[in-house]
Amino acid sequence: KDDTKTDSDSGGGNAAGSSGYTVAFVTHETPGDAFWDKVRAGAEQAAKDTGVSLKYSNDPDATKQAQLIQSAVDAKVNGIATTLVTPDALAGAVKSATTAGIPVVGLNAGIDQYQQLGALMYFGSDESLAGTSLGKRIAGQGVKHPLCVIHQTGSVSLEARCAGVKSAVPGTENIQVNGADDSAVTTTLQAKLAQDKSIDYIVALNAQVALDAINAKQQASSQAKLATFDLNTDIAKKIKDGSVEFAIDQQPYVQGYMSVTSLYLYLKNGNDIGGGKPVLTGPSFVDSANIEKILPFTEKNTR
Amino acid sequence: MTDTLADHADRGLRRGEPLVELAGVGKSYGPISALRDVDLRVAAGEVTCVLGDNGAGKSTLIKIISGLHPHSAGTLTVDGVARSFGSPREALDLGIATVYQDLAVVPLMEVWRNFFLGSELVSGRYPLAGMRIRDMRRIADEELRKMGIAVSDINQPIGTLSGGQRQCVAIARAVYFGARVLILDEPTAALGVKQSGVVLKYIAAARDAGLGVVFITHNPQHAYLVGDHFVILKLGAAVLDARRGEVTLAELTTQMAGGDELAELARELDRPS
Amino acid sequence: MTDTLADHADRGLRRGEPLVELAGVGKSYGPISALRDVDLRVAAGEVTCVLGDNGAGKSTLIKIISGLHPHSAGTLTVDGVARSFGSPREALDLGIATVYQDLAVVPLMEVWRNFFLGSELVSGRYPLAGMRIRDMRRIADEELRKMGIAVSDINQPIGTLSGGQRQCVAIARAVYFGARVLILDEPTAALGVKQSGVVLKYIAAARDAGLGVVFITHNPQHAYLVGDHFVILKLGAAVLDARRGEVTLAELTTQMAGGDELAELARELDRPS
Amino acid sequence: MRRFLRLLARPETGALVAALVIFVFFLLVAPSFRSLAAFCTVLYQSSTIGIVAVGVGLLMIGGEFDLSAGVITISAGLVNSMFCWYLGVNLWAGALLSLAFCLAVGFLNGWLVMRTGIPSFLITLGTFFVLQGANLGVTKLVTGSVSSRDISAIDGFASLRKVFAWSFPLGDATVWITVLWWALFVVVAAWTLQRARIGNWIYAVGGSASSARAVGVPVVRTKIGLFMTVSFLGWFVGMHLLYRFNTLQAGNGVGNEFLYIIAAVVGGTLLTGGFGNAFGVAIGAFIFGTTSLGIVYAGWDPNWFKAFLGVMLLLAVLVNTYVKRLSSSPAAFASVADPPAPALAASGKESRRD
Amino acid sequence: MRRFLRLLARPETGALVAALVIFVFFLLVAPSFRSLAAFCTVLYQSSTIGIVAVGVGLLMIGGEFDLSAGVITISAGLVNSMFCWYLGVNLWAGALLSLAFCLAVGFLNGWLVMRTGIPSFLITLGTFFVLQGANLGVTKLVTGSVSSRDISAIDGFASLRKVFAWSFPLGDATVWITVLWWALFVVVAAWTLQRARIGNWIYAVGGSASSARAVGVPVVRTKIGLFMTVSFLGWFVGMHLLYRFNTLQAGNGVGNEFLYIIAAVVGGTLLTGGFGNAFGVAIGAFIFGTTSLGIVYAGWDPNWFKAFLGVMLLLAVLVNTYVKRLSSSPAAFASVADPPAPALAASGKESRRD
Ligand SMILES: Nc1ncnc2c1ncn2[C@@H]1O[C@H](COP(=O)(O)OP(=O)(O)OP(=O)(O)O)[C@@H](O)[C@H]1O
Ligand SMILES: Nc1ncnc2c1ncn2[C@@H]1O[C@H](COP(=O)(O)OP(=O)(O)OP(=O)(O)O)[C@@H](O)[C@H]1O
Ligand SMILES: [Mg+2]
Ligand SMILES: [Mg+2]
Repeated sequence: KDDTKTDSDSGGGNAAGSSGYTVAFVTHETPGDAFWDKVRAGAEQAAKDTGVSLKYSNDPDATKQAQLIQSAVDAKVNGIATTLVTPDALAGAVKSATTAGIPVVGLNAGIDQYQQLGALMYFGSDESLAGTSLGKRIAGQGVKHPLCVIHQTGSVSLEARCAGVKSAVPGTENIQVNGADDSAVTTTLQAKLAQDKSIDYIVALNAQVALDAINAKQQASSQAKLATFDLNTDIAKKIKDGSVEFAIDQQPYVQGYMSVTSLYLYLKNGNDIGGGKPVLTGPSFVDSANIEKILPFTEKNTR
Repeated sequence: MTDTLADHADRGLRRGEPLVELAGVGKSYGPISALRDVDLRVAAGEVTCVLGDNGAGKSTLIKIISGLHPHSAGTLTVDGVARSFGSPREALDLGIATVYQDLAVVPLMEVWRNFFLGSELVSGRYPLAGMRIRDMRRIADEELRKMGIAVSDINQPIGTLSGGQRQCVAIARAVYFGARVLILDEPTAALGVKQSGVVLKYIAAARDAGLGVVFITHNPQHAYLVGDHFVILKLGAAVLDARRGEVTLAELTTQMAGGDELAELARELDRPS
Repeated sequence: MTDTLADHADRGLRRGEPLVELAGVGKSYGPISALRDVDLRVAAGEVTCVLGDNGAGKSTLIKIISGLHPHSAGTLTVDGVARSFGSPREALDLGIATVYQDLAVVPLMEVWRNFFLGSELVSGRYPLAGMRIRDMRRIADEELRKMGIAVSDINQPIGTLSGGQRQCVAIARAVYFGARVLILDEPTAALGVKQSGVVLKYIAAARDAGLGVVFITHNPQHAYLVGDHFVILKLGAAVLDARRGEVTLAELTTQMAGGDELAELARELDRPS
Repeated sequence: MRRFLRLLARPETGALVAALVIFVFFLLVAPSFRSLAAFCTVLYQSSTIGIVAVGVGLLMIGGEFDLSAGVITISAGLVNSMFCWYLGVNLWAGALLSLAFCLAVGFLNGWLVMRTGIPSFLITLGTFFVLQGANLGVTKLVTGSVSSRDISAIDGFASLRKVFAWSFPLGDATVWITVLWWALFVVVAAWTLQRARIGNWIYAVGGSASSARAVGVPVVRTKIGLFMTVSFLGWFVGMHLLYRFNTLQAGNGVGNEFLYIIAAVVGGTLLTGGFGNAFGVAIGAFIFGTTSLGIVYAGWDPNWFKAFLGVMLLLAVLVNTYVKRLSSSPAAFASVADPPAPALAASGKESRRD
Repeated sequence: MRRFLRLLARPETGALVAALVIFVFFLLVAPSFRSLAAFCTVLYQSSTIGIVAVGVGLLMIGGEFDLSAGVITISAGLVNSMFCWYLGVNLWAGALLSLAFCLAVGFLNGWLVMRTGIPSFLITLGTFFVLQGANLGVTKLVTGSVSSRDISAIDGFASLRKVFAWSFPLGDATVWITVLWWALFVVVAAWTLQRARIGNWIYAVGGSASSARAVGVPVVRTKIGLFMTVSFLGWFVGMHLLYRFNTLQAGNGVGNEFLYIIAAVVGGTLLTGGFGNAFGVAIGAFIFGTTSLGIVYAGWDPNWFKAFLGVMLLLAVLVNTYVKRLSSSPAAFASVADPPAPALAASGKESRRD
C-alpha cells in the first residue's frame, strides 16, 4: 500500500515515515504568511512525533488548491488534511479523495461544511465567529467606528472576519491594502485615518499589518486603538507595551498538529477526535493579562 | 513578364483617359510643410515621371495617391470621383498598386508571404479558408525569376534578403497586383544594371497594357527612357511640368541637378581613364 | 568639405600601403553560402570598387571588413595584423568607418544624435560628463549642408527624414569619422544627381587625403569616375579583379550587366526622344 | 535524415524537446508522477492555462498585450452566475449574455487601442483594474459576500456542465473535457496562423503594422479580432470554472494574465510581436503545468517552490534556445549566433527570434 | 508665446498635465486631501515606487524588462538583516554585502540576457521566481520564521536609518528622505538620458540594438549597466524598508515590479524601447501614488478600489495623449494623428510614441 515512503524528512522524533503513512497537507496559504508558517510548523512537529511523512503544498487560488488535492489523490497518499475556505470549489476534489478511500480532515476554515463534504474531522475556529467575538469585545468598550483592514483582495476568510466584526459593530468599515508592501499599507492607513477622523479602532487581520498600523497611527496622530488577528513575537511585545490592545489567536500550531495527529490515529487505530463535532482551537484572546505566559511560546513559533 | 501584366490589367482602360488627377494638393507634417499646391495627372497608357532633389516631397506625393497619408489641401480625383483615402486598402481596391521607397515589407515573414500580403490567394470565401500556399510559392518564385532574382529559398524571412532582392520582391508584387495604376518610388535605387533594365521593361509593358504609371527616380536617363510626362518638384512645389516632346534629356538633367551634370563632374574629378 | 576629411584623416597614411587585405574569405548564413574565397586589397589613397548583381555578396563582404559579421573562412588582415572583429567598435577604433546599405540609424532618435552615435563629443572623461550638444548640433548641421541637404530641424527624429536625407546623414557621419578606411555600401542609391556628385567628390577627397576607400555601387559610370581598382562579385565569388588601366567603362558595364547595357535597353524600349 | 532535419527545423521543435526534458526529469525524481492519473492532472492543469494562452499567443504575435485576460475569466463566470441566480432564469441565457459581455470587453479593448493609439499594455491594464474592481464590487452588491452563489440547482446546469466541465474516467485517471477543447483550439489557431489568410495578417500586423497597412491589410479589424478572440477564450475558461466549481471567488483570476504571457513566451512567441506559433504556446502551457505540479509531486519544500519553478523555467527556455540553434532552420538564421545578433538589421527591431 | 509652445512641446508635458488634472480632481472631491500632510504622504508613497521606477524606466528605454525588480528590494533587506543578525556584525557591513549581492544579481540578469539571447522577460522572470523562493527558503532556514528578526539593536542601525529612512516634520506633515533621494535619482537619470553619452547609448540600444552596434555603441555593456542600475535602486528601496520597518516579511515585494512598469509606461515610456524620459517616469509614479491614495482620501467604496484605479489611470493616459497631440512637438509627428499611424514606417517598429 505504501509506495511513497521513499521521501525523507528531516530527523527528530521517530524516523520520518516510520509509521508507514504519508499525509498530504494542502492549504490556501499565500506564500510567506507567518500564520501559515505556524500551521506548518505544527504539522511538521506532529509528523515527526508520529513518524508520518508529510507533503505540504499550498495555493491561495481555490481552483488550484483543488488541483493540489487532486494531485495528492493521484499520488495515493494515506490521508489528506486540507483547509476548506472555499468549500464549494473544493467539493469535487475532496469527493474524489473520499471515493478513492483516502480519509480527509478539515482545518482552519469550513466548520459548517466539512461534514457535508465528507471530511472526517475538523480542527480550527470559525472565521466569522472569531470576528464576531472580537467585535463584541470592542463593542463593549463603546467603539462605534472600527476599520477592518483587508490585506488580500477578495479573500474569503478575511472578508468573513470583517463581516463577523461588522455583525457585532454595525459601524465597521472595510479597507483594502496591498499586503505585499509595508510602505503601501502604512500610507494607505495613514490616508484613511486622515480622511475619517471618527475611526476609533483598527482591526488588523495579520500581525505585520498590525505593526504597519502602529506606524500609520503615529504618522496620522490618530487616537484609534488597535487589535489584531494572529500573533507573532513582535506583536506579543507590542501587546506587552500596550500599543496593541489584544490579539485574537486561533492557535495555528494546534490546527496543524492536530490535523496530522488525528489522521495518524485514525489510520492506525480508527480513532475519531471530536466525536463527530468540530474541535475548536480558538478564538482565544491574548492581552496584557496573559501575555507574560504566552510571550516565550511565540518566540518558539508554537503560538 | 508582359503576359502577367496584361493578364492582370483592367480590360476597360482606354489610352489617354485620366485615371488619377491631383489639383492644388498640399501636405504638412506638423509644422513641416512637405508639399504645396501640386497638380498632377496620371493618364492611362502613360508614364508620369516625378523627379526632384532629396526631400523635395516626391514620396509624400505618391503616399497621398496610394492612400497612406491623407492630403491636407487640394483635391484628389480617381476615375473622375473626388476622394480622400482612409487607408491604402481603398487605393488598392481601385487598382492602384505601389512600390514604397521604404518597401513596406515585414522582415520576419517569409518571402512568399510578403509577396501576397494583403492579397492572398484563398481556396474559399469562408473566414478560415486555407490559402493556396503551393500556388503562392510558385507564383512568387516565378515572378522573382522573371526579374533575374533567384532567391535560394522562397521560405526565408524577407529580412535576410539583400537590399536589392527585397526591392525586387516589392516591385514584382506591385506589378503583379497593379490593375490600373502602378506607382514606383525609386524602384531601381538598389538594383543592378540587369535588374534595372527589367524594371524599365516592366514599366514599358505596363504602359503598353494601358496602365497609368507614376515613376519616381533620380536617374534622368532612366526617366527619359520610359517617361511621357515629367514633373520636377523642388521644396514641395512643382517647378517643371512638361510632356516628352517639350524637353530634352539634357534639359531634364540640368533641371534636376541644378546645373550640375555627370560630364561636368567628370571634368571636375579630372582623371585619365 | 575637403577640410573636414583632411582634418580627420590619419596623418601617418602613406599612399599605396595596404590597409586592409582579405585572403580567401568566405561567409555562410546557416546553409546559405553568401561569399566564397574572395581576395581583396584596400590600399591607402586608392578607391576599390566592388560591383555585382543583387545578392552577389557585396554587403556581406563589407560587413566582414567593418566588423559586423565574423567571417567563416579565410583571413582578414588590417595594417598587417590578422584579425577577426568581435564588434564594429573594434573596426571603428582602427579608423574604419562604414555607410551600411540599411543605414544603421535609430529611427526614433534625433538627427544630430544619430550623427554622433557611438562617437559623441563629451566635455570630460568622467562617466556622466555632459555632451557638447551645441557643438554636435552645429557640426551635424554643417556637414549635412555641405552635402546640399538642409533638414528643417536638426532635432527631428531621423525616421521622419526622406530616404535620401537619411542616406546623407549616414554618409556625412562616416566621412566625418573615417580616419583610415572609408566603406560605402551603395551610398548614392537614394540620392539625387546633385547629392550623388557631392558623394563622388567626397570619395575623391578621401582618396586624396590618403584614405583607403571601398565603394559599392550599381552604377558603372559612378564607379569608373572614381575607382582605381574594380572587383566584380557573382554569386559570392570574385569574377573580375582589375586595376583601372586594365579595363574600360564599356567592359565594366558589360561585365556587370552580363551583356545588357543602357544603350541596348534604349534600343529595345525603342522610343523616339 | 533529411526528414529529421526538416523536423528539427520546425520552430516548435525546441519547445517540444524542452517539454520532454522537463517531463522526463520529473518522471525520474518523482515516483508519484509516474502514473496516468498524474499525467491527466498535469494535462488538465495545462489546459486551463493553455486555452486562454492560445488566444494571448495569437494576440502577442499580432503585437499587442491583454492584461485583462486573467480576470475576464472570473467576470465571465460571475456575469452568468449572478444574472441567473438573481433573476432565476435558465443558465443558458446567462451563458450567452456572458459571452456577449466578454466579446464586448474584447472589442472595447481593441477599439480603444486602435482609436486612441495608446499602447494596449495601458488600455488593458485599465480594463484589468476595472474588471477586478467590478467583480468584487458587483458580487458584494448582489450576493453580499465575495463569492457567487451555488448555481447547481438552476435550469440548464447539467447540460452546460456537459459542455464545459465534463470529465470521464480513463483507468484510474480522469480526463477533463477542457483538455479536448484545448487541443481543438490549438489546432484551429495553428491552422489559422499557418494556412488561413487571417494568419498572414496576424503575423504582418505584429511584425510591422505600418508595412501591413501599406499593402492593404485591415490592421484595425485584425487587431480588434484578436482582442475578441482572447476574451472569447477567457469566457470559455470562465464557463469551465463556473460549471466545474459551481461558485466563483470574485477576487480570483488575478495574476493569470501573467501565466498566459509566460506560456506564450516560453513557447517561443516574440514579446515584440510578429513571431510565434500556436503549438509552441501550447507546449509553453504544458511546460508550465508540468513544472508547477511536478514540484508538488516530487514533494519538494514548498518554501522553495518558486525558486524551483524559476530554475525549471530557465532550464526549459535554455533547452529550447539550444535546440533551435542546433537546427539551422530559417528561424535560426536570425537567431543569436553572435550575441547580440545583428542579423535582420534592416528591420530596426531586435533580432531575437527565440 | 513661443516659449510656452516650446514648453508644450517637451515630451513630459503631457504626463505633467495629466498629473495635475488628477491631483486637482482629488483636491476637489476629497476634503482631507487638501493638506500638506496628505501631499507629503502621497509624495512618500510615490517615492517608494518612483525610485525603482526610474531605473526600470531607463531599462525599458534601453529595450529590456526586469521582472525581478520588485522582489530584489526584499532580498536586499533580507541579506543585510539576516547576515548581521546571524553573525552579529555591524549593519554597515551587511548593507555593503547586500549591495554587492544586488549588483551581482543585476549583472547576472544582464549577462544572461546578452549571452544567451533569451528575452529579458524570461531571464528576469526566472530571477524573480528564484529570488522569491530563496527569500522565503533562506529566511525560514536562518530565522526559523517567515520574517527577518528585528535588527534595531545592532550596531550601525542609527546611522543607516539616517541615510535611508530619516524623516523630518514640516508643519503637521512628515517629509521622508526617500522623497529627496527620489528627486536626486530622477535628476541624475534625466541628465544622463539627455546630456550624457551613456544616455545617447541607452536610447540607441533600445531603439535599434543592431544599428547601435553597427555604429560602435557598446550594446552589451550598456544593457548590463542598465540591469545593474535597476538592482542598485532596488537595493536602495530595500534598505529603506529595512531601516524604516526593522523587520521584513520574506514574501513581500511581489507584484511591485509591475507597478514600476506601470509608472514608466504611464509616464510615456515606450514598451518596445527607444523612447521615454526620466521626468515622465517620475510623473508616472506620482500619478499612480496620487490615484491609489486619493481614492482612500476620497473615502470611496473600497470594494470598487481597483475599478476607480483603472478608470483614473486610463484618464491620466488619455489626457497625456491628448496634450501631446495638441502640442506639435517632434514627438507628435510620429504620433497618432491618423490611427493607426503609418508615420516612421521605415522603422519597422510601431509608430506609437506616446
Ligand atoms: N542574415 C542573413 N541570413 C541569411 N541569408 C542572408 C543574410 N544576409 C544576406 N543573406 C543572403 O546572402 C546573399 C548575399 O547578400 P548581400 O546582402 O551580401 O548581397 P549584395 O551583393 O549586397 O546585394 P544587393 O546589391 O542587393 O545589396 C543573398 O542571397 C542574401 O539572401
Ligand atoms: N513623417 C514625417 N514627419 C515629418 N516630416 C516628414 C515626414 N515624412 C517626410 N517628412 C519631411 O517631408 C519632406 C519631404 O519628404 P519626402 O519623403 O516626400 O521626400 P522625397 O522627395 O521622397 O525625398 P527622397 O528623394 O530623399 O526620397 C522632407 O523634408 C522630410 O523631412
Ligand atoms: Mg522619397
Ligand atoms: Mg547589398
